[in-house]
Amino acid sequence: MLIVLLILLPLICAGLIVFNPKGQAKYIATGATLVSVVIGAIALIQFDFSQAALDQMVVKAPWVPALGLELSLAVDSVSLLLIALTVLLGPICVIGSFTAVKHDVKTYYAWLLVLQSAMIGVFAARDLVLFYICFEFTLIPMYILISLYGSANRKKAATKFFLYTFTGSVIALAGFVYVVWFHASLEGNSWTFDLAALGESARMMEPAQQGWILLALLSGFAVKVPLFPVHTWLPLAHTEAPTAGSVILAGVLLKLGTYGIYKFALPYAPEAVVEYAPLIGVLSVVGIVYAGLICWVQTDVKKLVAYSSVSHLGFCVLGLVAINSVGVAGSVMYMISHGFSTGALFLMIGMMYERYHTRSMREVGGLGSTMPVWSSFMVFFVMASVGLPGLNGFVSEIMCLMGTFQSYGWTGEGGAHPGGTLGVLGPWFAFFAGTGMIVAAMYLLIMTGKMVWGKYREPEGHHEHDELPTDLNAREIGLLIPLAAGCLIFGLYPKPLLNAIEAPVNETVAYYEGLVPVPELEAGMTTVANEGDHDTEHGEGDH
Amino acid sequence: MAEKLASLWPEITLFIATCIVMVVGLSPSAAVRRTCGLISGVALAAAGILAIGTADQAKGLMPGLLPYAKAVIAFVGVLLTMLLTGVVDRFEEEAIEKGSAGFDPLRSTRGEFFAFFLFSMTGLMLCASADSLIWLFLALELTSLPTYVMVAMSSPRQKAKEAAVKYFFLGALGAAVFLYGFALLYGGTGSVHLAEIQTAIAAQAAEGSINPIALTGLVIALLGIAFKIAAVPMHFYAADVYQGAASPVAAMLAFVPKTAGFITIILLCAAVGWNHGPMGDQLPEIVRVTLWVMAALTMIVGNVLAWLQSSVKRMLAYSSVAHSGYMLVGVIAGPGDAFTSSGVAAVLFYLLAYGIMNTGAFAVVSALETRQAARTDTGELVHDEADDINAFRGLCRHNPVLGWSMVLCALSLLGFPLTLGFFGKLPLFTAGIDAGEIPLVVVLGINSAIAAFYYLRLVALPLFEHPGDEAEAYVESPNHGRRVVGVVAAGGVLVLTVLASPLMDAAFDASADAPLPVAESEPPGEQTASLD
Amino acid sequence: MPDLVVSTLAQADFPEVMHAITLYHYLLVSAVMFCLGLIGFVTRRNLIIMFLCTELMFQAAGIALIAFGRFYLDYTGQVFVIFVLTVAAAEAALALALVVLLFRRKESLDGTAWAVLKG
Amino acid sequence: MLTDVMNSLPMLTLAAADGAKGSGPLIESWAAAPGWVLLIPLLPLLAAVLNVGCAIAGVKTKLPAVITIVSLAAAFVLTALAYLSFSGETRIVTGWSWFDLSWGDGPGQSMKADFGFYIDNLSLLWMLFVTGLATLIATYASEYMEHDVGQGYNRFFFAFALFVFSMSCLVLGDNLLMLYLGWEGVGLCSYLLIGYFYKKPEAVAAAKKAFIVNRIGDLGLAIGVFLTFVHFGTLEYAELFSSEQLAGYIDAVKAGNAGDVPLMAQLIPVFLMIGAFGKSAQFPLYVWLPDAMEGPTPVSALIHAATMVTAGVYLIARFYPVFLVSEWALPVVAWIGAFTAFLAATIGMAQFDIKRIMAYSTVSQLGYMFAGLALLSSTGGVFHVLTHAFFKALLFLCCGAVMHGFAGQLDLRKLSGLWSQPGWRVVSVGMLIGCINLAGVPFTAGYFSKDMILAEAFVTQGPGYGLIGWLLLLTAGMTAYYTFRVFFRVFVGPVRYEPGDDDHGSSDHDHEHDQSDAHGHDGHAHTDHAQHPFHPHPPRLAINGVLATLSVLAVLAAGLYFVTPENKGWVGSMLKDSTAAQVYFDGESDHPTRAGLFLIDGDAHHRDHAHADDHADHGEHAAHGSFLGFDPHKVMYYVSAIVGAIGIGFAAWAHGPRGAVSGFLGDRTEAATSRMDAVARSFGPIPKWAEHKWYVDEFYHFLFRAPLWVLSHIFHAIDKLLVDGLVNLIGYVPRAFGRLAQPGQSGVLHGYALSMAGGVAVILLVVMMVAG
Repeated sequence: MLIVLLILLPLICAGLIVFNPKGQAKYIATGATLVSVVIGAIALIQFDFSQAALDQMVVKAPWVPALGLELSLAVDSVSLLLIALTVLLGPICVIGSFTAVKHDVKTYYAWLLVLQSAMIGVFAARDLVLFYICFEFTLIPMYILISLYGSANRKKAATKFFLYTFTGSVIALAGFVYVVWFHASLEGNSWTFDLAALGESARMMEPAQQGWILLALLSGFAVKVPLFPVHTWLPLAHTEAPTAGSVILAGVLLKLGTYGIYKFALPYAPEAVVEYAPLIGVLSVVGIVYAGLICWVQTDVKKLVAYSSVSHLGFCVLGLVAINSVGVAGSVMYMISHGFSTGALFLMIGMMYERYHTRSMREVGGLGSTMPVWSSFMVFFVMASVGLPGLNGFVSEIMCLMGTFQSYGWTGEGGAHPGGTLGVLGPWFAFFAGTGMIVAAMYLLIMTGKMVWGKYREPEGHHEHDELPTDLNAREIGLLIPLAAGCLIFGLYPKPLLNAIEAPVNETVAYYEGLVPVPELEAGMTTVANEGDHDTEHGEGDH
Repeated sequence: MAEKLASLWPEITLFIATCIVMVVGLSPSAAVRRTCGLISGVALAAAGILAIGTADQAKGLMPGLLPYAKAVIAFVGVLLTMLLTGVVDRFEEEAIEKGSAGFDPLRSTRGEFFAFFLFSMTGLMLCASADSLIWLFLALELTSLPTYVMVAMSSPRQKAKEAAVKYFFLGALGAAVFLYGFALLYGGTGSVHLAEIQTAIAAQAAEGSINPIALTGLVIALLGIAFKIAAVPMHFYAADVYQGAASPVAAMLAFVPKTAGFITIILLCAAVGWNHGPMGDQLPEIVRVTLWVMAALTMIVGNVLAWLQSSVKRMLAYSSVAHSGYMLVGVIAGPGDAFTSSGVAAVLFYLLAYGIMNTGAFAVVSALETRQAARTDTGELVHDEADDINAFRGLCRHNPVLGWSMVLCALSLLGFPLTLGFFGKLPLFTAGIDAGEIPLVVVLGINSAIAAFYYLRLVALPLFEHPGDEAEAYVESPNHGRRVVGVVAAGGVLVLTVLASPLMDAAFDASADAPLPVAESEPPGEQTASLD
Repeated sequence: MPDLVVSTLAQADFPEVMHAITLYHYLLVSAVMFCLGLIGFVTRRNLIIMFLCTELMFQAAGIALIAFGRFYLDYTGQVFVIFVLTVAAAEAALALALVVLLFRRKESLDGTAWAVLKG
Repeated sequence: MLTDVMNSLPMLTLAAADGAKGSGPLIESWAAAPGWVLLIPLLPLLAAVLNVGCAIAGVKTKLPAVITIVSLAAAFVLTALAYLSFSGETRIVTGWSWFDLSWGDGPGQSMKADFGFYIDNLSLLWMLFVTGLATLIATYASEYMEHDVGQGYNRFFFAFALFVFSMSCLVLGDNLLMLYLGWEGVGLCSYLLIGYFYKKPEAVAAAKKAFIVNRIGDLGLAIGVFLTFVHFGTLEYAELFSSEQLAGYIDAVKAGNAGDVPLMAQLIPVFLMIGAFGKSAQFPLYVWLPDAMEGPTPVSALIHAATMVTAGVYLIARFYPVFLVSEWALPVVAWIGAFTAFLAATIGMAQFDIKRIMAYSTVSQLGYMFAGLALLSSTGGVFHVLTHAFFKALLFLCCGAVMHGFAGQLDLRKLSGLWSQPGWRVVSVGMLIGCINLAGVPFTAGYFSKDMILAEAFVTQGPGYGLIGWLLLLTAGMTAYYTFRVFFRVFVGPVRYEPGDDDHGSSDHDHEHDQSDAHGHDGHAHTDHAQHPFHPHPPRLAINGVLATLSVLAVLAAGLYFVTPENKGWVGSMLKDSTAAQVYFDGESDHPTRAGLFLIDGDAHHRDHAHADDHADHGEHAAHGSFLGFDPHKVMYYVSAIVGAIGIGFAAWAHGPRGAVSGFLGDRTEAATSRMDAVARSFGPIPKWAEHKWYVDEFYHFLFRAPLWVLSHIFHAIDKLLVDGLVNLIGYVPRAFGRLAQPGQSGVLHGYALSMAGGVAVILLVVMMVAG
């Protein structure tokens, strides 16, 4: 019931906003999102984490029985955590827009709330069509937010965003329907869109079928992630979106893609994932380095962070296709932590933009002296984004990389490689992805160097904002503190999160048992060649 | 005879109303004249109710089809009636009201206009009731012939005449083609009765091969009927005619002949049966290939051409072409033992969805007109319709009702989730995949995406732009029926998603009489051939 | 197409008397008429002649119907033709009305003169 | 007494488990440490948090310094207590569980890393000087940074305290991820502190460079961590060092079957080494350290001289057993270390900025430490870490005092005769003590520690180790030269000075001047105070006190060499129970080069080269190297003293006052300067190249940064044109089709009729062909 409430409350409040005077819109929206946070907290408390892999808080209602559709909502720990992230970002986006949004405020807050409902719906849906509907429906509010409240090039950006992701997901729908049909044909023509039931059937598909399904699903989700080379909509959309839009886009919407891969591609097409993981891995790694290097030459700070999202999400996908517990858990952690750090970066850039009306690092910079509070937070979140240990980025990044490293044909001989897992990526993937850490340090520090450090620069004709002080005000600091606290807490004490997602992740990984081919022992890779006489001695030496 | 009549009460009702309207339209009293639209609407509503009421009397090849099809036709017909009000007589009535002209029964066309409309609707309903090729031919012609006239009289502008010319002559060509196909079909089976054709073809199939003349006739008939549904290769007229005709008439053209065409195609295919082919689960290969090629080309050609248009009516016309392509996928898929696997049911449901959303879109188009009336070269006054897409700029700002109606209808046409369009398209996906037509479903998916490109303009321009000079030149038409239709349609695409299930059940019942394929659920492994 | 007809004829068991002029011949005539109509429709510019060409096509179908009716020894084909003629008459009326209307507008019956709407 | 009380305090968590019994795990068992040990890292963290609070509250006093000093002192006291109460048995204390993910019950099927601390002699040794020096330097900084009170003061001490916390995590961490946490944590603090004067572009660039170069090393470390986990199935030291697998490898190496060790295990040290090279500024990743001198001097002293940069040495010492399983890991370290020592010394000789000279000297000395570790003298290496920490911190702080007093002046050409200036005596004496240590003047701490390494270089057999020894010896001479070059130029001679740019931190790094220019500058130098409003302000109590204390400590450090001589000094006694225990040659081995390594349990087979009478044995070993036919252990005392003396003498000749004997009172002559010029000229362009740091930065720029920069632009262009262009092209395809189909819509009736008829015909034909 809590989940239903979480979905309905923003919708109802969006309706209230429409029918109430303009001035009240932001307060209604604030109230709605804050209450959502409380509900989310209650849901977290009520959730039985000892059964984290099970769907809990199940709500089912008939919907379109003719099609086999159900209004089926439930959460496992991964879904619940992502919902928690969504509701947490809710009030931050709303309150963060108080001074930024000047026109059409009712439309703005109403759609922001609708967007929140849709996102929660995506994570909570346990019916494929319901998932798809929510997944697609996130496009509309985002489309409107970018189109109406973005900057100069907003319409092109919004259209590209909409069409790109819509095109991908229509093909994904075909894949979904194929899975549903396959299930129906297995189960005596009983059509259902129930996720759990579908997964079991889907895994019985032939590898070739799974390959096509994977391709279809990826065309929907990879665009959303976005994975190289289908990422080009993102920098545009991010740059043009209003601050709250960017925060939600980076914080949650991109995660719909990785969540989709985690929730559908991995369990539905395991054999195909094993087969194509190297390819996906290569794309991820190329994306990490490629987007990272592109960040380097950006002068638009928002575009830089946008490209950094492309780079970062590469780690996330890499962890997923590592298909071992560390990698997948790292990836889930990445979904959450990226929401905090990159969301915060976008928020901060928005705060700067409100004051200077430019995003160009050529025009504005050296804010350390005039905006010390802003600068301190900036450095903090940059460090979180760089993956500094002790902050959230590190936990997820190192796990993704470690999962990738582990995911290799490690053959344990004589007790060697107990920490390895079977997989198809391996050290080289980890190494090249790891260079992304260096590149990340490069571009983020260059950004910090220009924005925070150095001599103060302001755009021509700059004058003080009439509502906002030079540095952050209490409202803005209040927005950043929860995010900073999240970064710090998840960085220093990620254990509760890890424990929570352990069971569902292990369940997903369990689908892959026996699927990954055990390679022949390669001379030179695991043991120095020249076995022979020494071998026995070595064996003895081990005891 | 009486038994047969029992199922024809809706048509009879409409026919009687037609006669009444013709007479009433000539009345010197303006108040009485004005009841034409009302009478038509009431008659259509009554016909719809009667259709449901006489459901158990239904006869023919697919008796289940009758009540559903007629009810849908009646419902959309009511919407169309509201749109059509005021198309032909607005200036005439205004002049009479101002006293600048007297009522001249010889020049008044109001009665005829509604009469033609009702004739057409009658023909449409008769299509559904048809049990023989003769009946089918007559019903199709009854549907089409009045629409030719309606196009011509819908607007005093030259382009309406041009549209009428093209529509009429090409329509005659199409009619000749399908008539020739009917003749061959009769020749190949020895009967014009659909039921007997069905038996004959089943017998021929059992003997090994279906008479090639029958198959050729069927293919030619389908190609001829492609004109009615505006499918490739008979789609050329569509854009010109829709653009030339007044929007309410264009709305009607997008629904009425298309429905007639699809009902005919379904009936013909049902007569042939979906139990041929190597697996015994599809149409005879030659028919399937015909429809396949038609479907794929129709979707693609419709969408790519729609993309290029800046005229909303042309865009909607080409999109109507594309929608025919989508529905053909359902026809190819054929019936199934559940709604999800029944392509026929999907088509029938889609017809309803399409009727509502497309009428809604045209309603918004027809509700906008130029602020200043202009004179045509023949001296008649006319408020031109908003045709250029820029007329819709910022519509949500200066006319939220119309603007949002347009946005919702466009989203629904685009097949966006949570609208009726999505629920219409989803069964096409499921049925197509169930029938193993995966390449076609992929084409369908890609085309849905292409469609997004141009429908999105209909969403973006009203929603995000500020009305420029061009848009300022347009105001809402004084005929508020059109606004109502827009709102009803926009509401419908949202509200009916909640009621989708009963409607889908009804559509499934309507398709239930189509001959089921022999082996419905074959082992999945063997279906993979099409995937590999 | 002729192959198909021949094979059909081979299957059919029809009376010896028809050997002289067979169904095949009627169908051939019908097909030729249909094609002539089609060609005429495409090539002629005068609207009235174009309409007449469609009539030709209608009648081609009529011949086929009657031939088949005779072949099956029932009246259905002829009944169908009666209806076709009726409809054709209605269409003719419509066509003439339209032609008159158009002629009034443009003083021309050239079909190609009406080409404003395009794209 | 106090320790007992502390021991009875409630413990936060205890991680106690018995190590597996094997044929020779490195750690037999480990026990829980008392919970208060956690306070050692947490106190600096608390200070950091409080300093943030000060910043928020807008404190405009020296409160942050007080907080930091007190907490650091407390941490030092606790460390000392821990040392005093340490029994020799490895102890672990767990704060809280950090990483915890398991996917099975088997070994290696869980990823566990606690926020836990590992107490053994090695970590205690490190923590003792880290906390001790940090306390002293914080005290120094409280005065040094006073001009920034209320502005950057809070920030400075926040980062300072955070650094000590991070360093504690690095050193004390009980697993590889904690090490990594500390590793990057100190990197962050280093970044923040180098960039302290953030309005200076050089400082910002240097901070960035330090972080990024370190990241390269960090990637190596990360891969080392991954490899360790994959190969050994654990990240925790206790499990790793008690694993039978590792013991087995070492047994195999002992038995001469080094080839049996899996390649993956052999690769672990290689990657760890890369991490160490990054953090400890070894070739090729040393380039960040000289630039890091843009930070405030206390930072240079603490982070970039004494503590952080020794993290790499710690890493290798900690993973010494792991390094032993590879045949070529340690030789590579040795060569890199020696080469870096030499390279940095050459650059150091040619610099004019005294802080830079000290920076290159640090790089050079770190090279010694690496070489020492790699040459199987972990005691020597670690001892040098310890002595170097004191004297280099002292040197830096003295430089800092000069900089502080002369408005940021650091150019040795523009300063002279500080010894004779009032108020600079403490600084001068401190500088002298630092210099003699660094130069390796006999009986100083630096002399003993360097000597151990030098001797071992000639003793240990390995690929080209003899050459390493000579290289290190040569470097020792160069070190003596450049050290005293600074001393003679700045502290003795006539009183002359020229103030720096303006305030602290904006030192003049004018490397573009060549020597003749510099000479001209000297001529213009102000000799009369009256002509110039600038007055140098000598250090006050805090700085002088710290300098004095450090001087004393640097001198006393020599005494450690004589504590427990059987273990080669106190450091040896500390190391023998740790993972960095001394490793020896096995005399009976048939493998002449590097075979027969084995680990001893501590006191069994130790070799003590401090006692010359033991060396008789060594002469018999074929494996034992020699120095020109002498036993290196015996002669190295004399050789290194002589080499040092030559270096100092040359410095005196070239830069010293006339008549050095006359107590530093003489005047530096034109003749001396011209002598130096003549010498420099005789080397051709080499001094110039050395001054430009052998153009390594430019080379890196050319080799890495520029290509990457170009590549980034290319990628950006590709992204815009190709990737996005392709997308747009795909978007254009339907439109192109549309354009293709549009001519069909000509609007002409006949055209439509033809198309329809043709379409019907074509479809019929197609259908007939496909299906018929």
